[in-house]
Amino acid sequence: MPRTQIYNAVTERLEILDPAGIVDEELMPDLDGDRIRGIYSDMVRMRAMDEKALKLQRQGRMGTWPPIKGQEAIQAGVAHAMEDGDWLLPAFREHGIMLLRGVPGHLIYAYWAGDERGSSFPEGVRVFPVAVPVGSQWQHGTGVGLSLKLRGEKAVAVTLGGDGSTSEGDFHEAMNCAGVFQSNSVFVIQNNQWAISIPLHQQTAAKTLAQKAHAYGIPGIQVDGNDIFAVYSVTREALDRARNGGGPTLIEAVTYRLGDHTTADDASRYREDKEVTEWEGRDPILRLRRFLEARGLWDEEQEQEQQAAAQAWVDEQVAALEAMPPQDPSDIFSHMYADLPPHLAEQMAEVIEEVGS
Amino acid sequence: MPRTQIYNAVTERLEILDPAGIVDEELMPDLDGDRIRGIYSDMVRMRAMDEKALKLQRQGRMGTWPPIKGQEAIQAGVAHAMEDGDWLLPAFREHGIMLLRGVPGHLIYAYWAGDERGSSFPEGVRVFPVAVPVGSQWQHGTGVGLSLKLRGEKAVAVTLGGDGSTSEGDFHEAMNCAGVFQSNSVFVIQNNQWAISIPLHQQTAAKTLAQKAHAYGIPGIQVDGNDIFAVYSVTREALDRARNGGGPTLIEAVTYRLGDHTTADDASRYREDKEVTEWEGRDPILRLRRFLEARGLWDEEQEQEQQAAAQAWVDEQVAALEAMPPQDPSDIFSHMYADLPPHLAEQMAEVIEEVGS
Amino acid sequence: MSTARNRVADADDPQPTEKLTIAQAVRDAMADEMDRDPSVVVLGEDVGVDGGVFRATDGLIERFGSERVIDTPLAESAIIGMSVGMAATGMRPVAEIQFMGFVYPAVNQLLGHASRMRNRTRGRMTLPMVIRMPFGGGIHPPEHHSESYESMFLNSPGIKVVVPSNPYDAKGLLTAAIRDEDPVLFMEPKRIYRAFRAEVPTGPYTVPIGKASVDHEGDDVTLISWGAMVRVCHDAAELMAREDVSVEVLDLRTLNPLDRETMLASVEKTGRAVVVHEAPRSNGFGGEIAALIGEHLLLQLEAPVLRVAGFDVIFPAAKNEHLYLPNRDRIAAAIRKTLNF
Amino acid sequence: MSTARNRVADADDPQPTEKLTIAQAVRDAMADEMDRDPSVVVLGEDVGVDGGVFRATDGLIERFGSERVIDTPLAESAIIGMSVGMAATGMRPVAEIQFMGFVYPAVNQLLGHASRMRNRTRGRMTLPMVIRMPFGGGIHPPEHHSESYESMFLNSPGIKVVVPSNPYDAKGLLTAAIRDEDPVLFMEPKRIYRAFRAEVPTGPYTVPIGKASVDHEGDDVTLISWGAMVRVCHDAAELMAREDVSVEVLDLRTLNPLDRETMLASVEKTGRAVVVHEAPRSNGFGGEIAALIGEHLLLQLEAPVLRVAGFDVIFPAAKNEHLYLPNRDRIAAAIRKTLNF
Ligand SMILES: Cc1ncc(C[n+]2csc(CCOP(=O)(O)OP(=O)(O)O)c2C)c(N)n1
Ligand SMILES: Cc1ncc(C[n+]2csc(CCOP(=O)(O)OP(=O)(O)O)c2C)c(N)n1
Ligand SMILES: [Mg+2]
Ligand SMILES: [Mg+2]
Repeated sequence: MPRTQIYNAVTERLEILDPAGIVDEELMPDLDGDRIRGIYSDMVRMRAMDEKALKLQRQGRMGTWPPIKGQEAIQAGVAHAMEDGDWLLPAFREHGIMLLRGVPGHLIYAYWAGDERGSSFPEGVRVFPVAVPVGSQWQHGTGVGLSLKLRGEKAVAVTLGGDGSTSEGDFHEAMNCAGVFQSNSVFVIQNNQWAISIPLHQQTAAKTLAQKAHAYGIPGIQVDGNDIFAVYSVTREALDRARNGGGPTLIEAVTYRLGDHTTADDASRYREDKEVTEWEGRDPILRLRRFLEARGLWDEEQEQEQQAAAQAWVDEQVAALEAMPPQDPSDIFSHMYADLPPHLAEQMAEVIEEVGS
Repeated sequence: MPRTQIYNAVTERLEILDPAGIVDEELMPDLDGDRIRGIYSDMVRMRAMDEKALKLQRQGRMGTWPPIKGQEAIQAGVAHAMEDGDWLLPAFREHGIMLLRGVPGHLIYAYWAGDERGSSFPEGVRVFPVAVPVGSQWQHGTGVGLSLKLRGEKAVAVTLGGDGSTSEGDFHEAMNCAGVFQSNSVFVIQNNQWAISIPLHQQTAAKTLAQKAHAYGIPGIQVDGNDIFAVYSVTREALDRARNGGGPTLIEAVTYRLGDHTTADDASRYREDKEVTEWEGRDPILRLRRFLEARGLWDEEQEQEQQAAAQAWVDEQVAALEAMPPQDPSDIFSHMYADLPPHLAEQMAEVIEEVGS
Repeated sequence: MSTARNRVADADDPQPTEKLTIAQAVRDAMADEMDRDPSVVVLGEDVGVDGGVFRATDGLIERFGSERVIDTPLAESAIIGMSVGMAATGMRPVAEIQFMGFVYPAVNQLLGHASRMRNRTRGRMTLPMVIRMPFGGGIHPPEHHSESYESMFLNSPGIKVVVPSNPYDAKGLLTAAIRDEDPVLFMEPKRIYRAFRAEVPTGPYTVPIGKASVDHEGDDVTLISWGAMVRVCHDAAELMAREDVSVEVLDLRTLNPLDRETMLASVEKTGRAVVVHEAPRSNGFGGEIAALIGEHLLLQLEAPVLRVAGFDVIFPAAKNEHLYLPNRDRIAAAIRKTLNF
Repeated sequence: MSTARNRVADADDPQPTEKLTIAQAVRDAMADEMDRDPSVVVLGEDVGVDGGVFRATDGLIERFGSERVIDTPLAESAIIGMSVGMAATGMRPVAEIQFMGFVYPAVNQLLGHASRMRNRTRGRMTLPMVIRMPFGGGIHPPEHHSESYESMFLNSPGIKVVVPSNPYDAKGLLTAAIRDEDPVLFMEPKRIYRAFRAEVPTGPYTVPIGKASVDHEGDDVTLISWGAMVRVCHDAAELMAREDVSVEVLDLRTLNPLDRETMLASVEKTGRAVVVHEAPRSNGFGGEIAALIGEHLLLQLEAPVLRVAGFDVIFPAAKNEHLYLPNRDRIAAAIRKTLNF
């Protein structure tokens, strides 16, 4: 009766596309050239949206903005692996994937410009609003996944969150309940290595975040988050499993936050430029471009066109943002309950008397 | 670049003493006959305390009582592994270990009889009060462990909790922070397989609770919780490590709640008698007695004496409980703050006017 | 004890009734709604096989199965957080928090999400969900089992707060809550879960959320209360009647949105008010009520609005519960004080 | 702007002063106490290397090292829960919650443990700990960054609640809070963290917890407020002075225990009161204040106690913040209303 092993499991990591743009052909997912070009342009569009937002912010035309620069492969990879009826539950640094799941760009801008209408997505868009209280959306992802399962929908709830958010109690409860209920859920950690100023090793003593899945009896896997093909592949596999009743998966996608935490932050206070430069060399967009070029699927001319198209699209979004009619002052009252209770009607009248309607 | 293994999660289980009372000699901890007899009598005393409380409750002399029957080996094993300066942080089903760590029996009774003075332990007793909000004490155990580490005390915070409590977010945050700060903490899960009516497999999809340690980068181990020697050994090892700066450990001690959840519960509503009977055959006290008898360290006469001593001790505790002077009505006010603020003084006066002091 | 005046039944015809406790009425409301609407599910700790620690979900799992009566892990934040996800995607979860004393871990999901989703999305996402929880003292349990935390949910808009005081209202209000398009916190007075039975219609009916009930008419002073305290107020009213004092007893039934109209009309008539609640006095909801009355009826008040409430201490352990909880005599003393002002 | 009347310095001698912002005053209080007492430690998210997202812990880690200025994982419940464990075993933790909008996950540890440990153990275990958190609106951030949740901590006894409105009080009150033997929730008005500087003594001193400050004397009406709203009240007082209305401005500074004496004395003198706070109106602490005034001064009141507060809605996103927050003109309008009653 010595010590016996009662649990023996491994955590794996998948990589397909290396920083030089070379892929492991055997592992390549089934995506044709057009599709890959489409993914590439989505990533370029994300980058353009992000850069423009930073500019707008400096000009005072945008509120606090959390940049996604460097995380485009995760957001494009997960979005492209999802299917129509799937739900997306973002944290707050998910502009790219929200866009690809149907949220109009100008609404994303509107949200960060301080306008709640930014979360009023068009009918049929299966996306939750931004979740500012870190980590709380994991629970909703379990609930939506359970809802889909109970209602017999062949759809999956895909929840994203940061490495920092894995320290919150809500992360734990959500993963554990997803395991117990075998909900139709896929959880993707965008491990960008920092939570504001806290580096990963001060966030957890666990060697990887993927291994946290062992605590919940659910599959967990790590993936190179700057590798669009690897992200797509593991997400696809996890989605297929969840869609077919196989239960939830935890995916850790390792990437890097190339920008400041938000426009209100100055990352040079707490991290070395060297680290940033190193990761710039692993830029997910550049990497995919190298792949496309090596395959003869992309050239400088296409790149110019694509960049111009992205700029044009961004400009349209800004125009749409700035063309939004001002909110009615009564708006701060009118969405509190299905019906306006008397005390709110009174308060609304006070405001309208003060500022006009 | 195929899938690479980046983490290998192995979890072990330790058993030393089998239900027939036979030990694995190689693994036997270094405890002499006297010490083992002492442990045995502690366990007998715990059982007597528990049974008496149930009787008192039926007679209306005790409030709601959560019985510890079946969990005596964990509580004795952990207590005996601890050293003088160590702190104990109980959940609410830890009367046995609280007793061994210096809490007078009549105060334990007083607490469950609905008297806060039950948590007013004597000076120098390093035991936290009962924690009723499930799972919250894990966080305190990390805090105390950190405090001991920062202050350079060669002491450890030992926190106990139930299997159900591992589902709370606080469990997660506590383990994760203990890992990050390498606090002087040992965490012991009394996995008695039930959380009121919820069996373990509805609590988590993880095969074991010990494997949850992989999520935090800390050592985790499972132990037969009805095996006093195994519990003692793993706890001792974990305490030594923590005491010497080696950081925290998570121990899952597998046992069974032989009684109802509390005196307010009727377990027959949700579980089979068969399961209970099966586990009665693995009674930790009986098992140790068989061991002692086989070694010639114990006989029927000693047993009789021990039982009588335990009864006498219990009767003393009841007498002490019932001899406690009534609380002063002002007591509900006087421990709110170091100084009584004016509004409380006013309210206190109201009560004293009403009921006398 | 209560008039049916403010109670609106679905059907016009007189329905057959049966004598039920509050716990049974609560269970029946869930059962009827689960019958009517397949999107209604019940979830919480021990709500399934055990039937709830107060038996308020007794028999539901046998009738509706474990996919609709869901025993959850021990995780209050998950119970509410999952309910948010479910309610946003077409279900109507009725979540149970085992005791109000254990709602704290769920506050982030309740006040950070459940109460905000409609506003946050400009009405795109609505959360038809109910959060049931037994509250209040009087059963002599260990700590954290007697709390009345309503105050913390009443400075944080977006969540309705409903508290029945009798079986009829319990069933009708819970039915209304389950049908409501917004989150409703439903507080159940555990002390009187089984204290008495009253006639309750057998089929579904609703009691409207947001309407107080004038339980007993009177002219000299208005007692304002909710939950288990309503019965204590009736006792006090009876006692005062022997002193020829005519007490109006108001059962608020809904704390948000508050039925100010009924409340202010009553106090305007009587000129005196005493608020009674179990939560600590300071910053309890009694403060809001007194403030509103003072704001609207300063010149009509014959005496200050008094509060009979818990003291500003941690709810005492069983042996001292009686010192803490408002009782008939304290209420009577407050009434006399307003009369002799 | 404020008189020094209610402020007690440790030393009798006049101390040298320097001009500091509130953020700097807060940091200095921590630095001084860490210097004095090795058991004081600071912990929270980004309080170390980053110096805090508002720079309120700037330079502390360089000076005291990472064992005493502890960057924690992203886990509010752990920040408070660990502090409870530390405070119970000889340390004096000063915990930071990054924004009051993120305190919800910590409520269980704050109100289930921190506020109860002394009472639960009959004084055996005491928790000298401070929980600092920036609160309030006015900086145009995303949601959950502007909240004022004081009300939820004021119906739950056992935790003191302190709110400075200027650099002098910020340092003196925080010093007192760190030295206090009980848990103190310390709310920092983020909108004025750096809005202005004022003379602050360079060494340690305390401003007593539980004492309000009559910032500005007046005869016609009392404005009662705390935090960033105090400055807005001063603006309103100035405006009203031009209309020959003499306004007394009361800065409560401590919400629990409340300095009723000072407050009631002021309203007794003026006969009119307006309470101003950022939290939603319904069941905000303004209700408690109005209730207390009504209870004690019914016959002395010349007009109802009015409240100028946030509306009963979710704190609006940046673009609509101005619609929500009390401002000078709303306060002035309320004052006029009480004068014309
Ligand atoms: C509950 C809560 N605590 C604190 C914050 C403040 N905050 C916003 S983002 C952030 C760091 C998040 O880190 P991570 O989860 O890794 O996401 P990332 O920013 O890297 O995308 C913090 C502390 C918050 N929004 N919510
Ligand atoms: C936060 C919280 N939720 C719910 C409860 C009610 N409750 C008391 S004990 C218990 C089950 C605890 O199970 P476990 O942790 O396994 O401990 P055991 O009772 O088996 O010793 C529950 C649900 C509580 N006390 N605290
Ligand atoms: Mg991150
Ligand atoms: Mg258990």
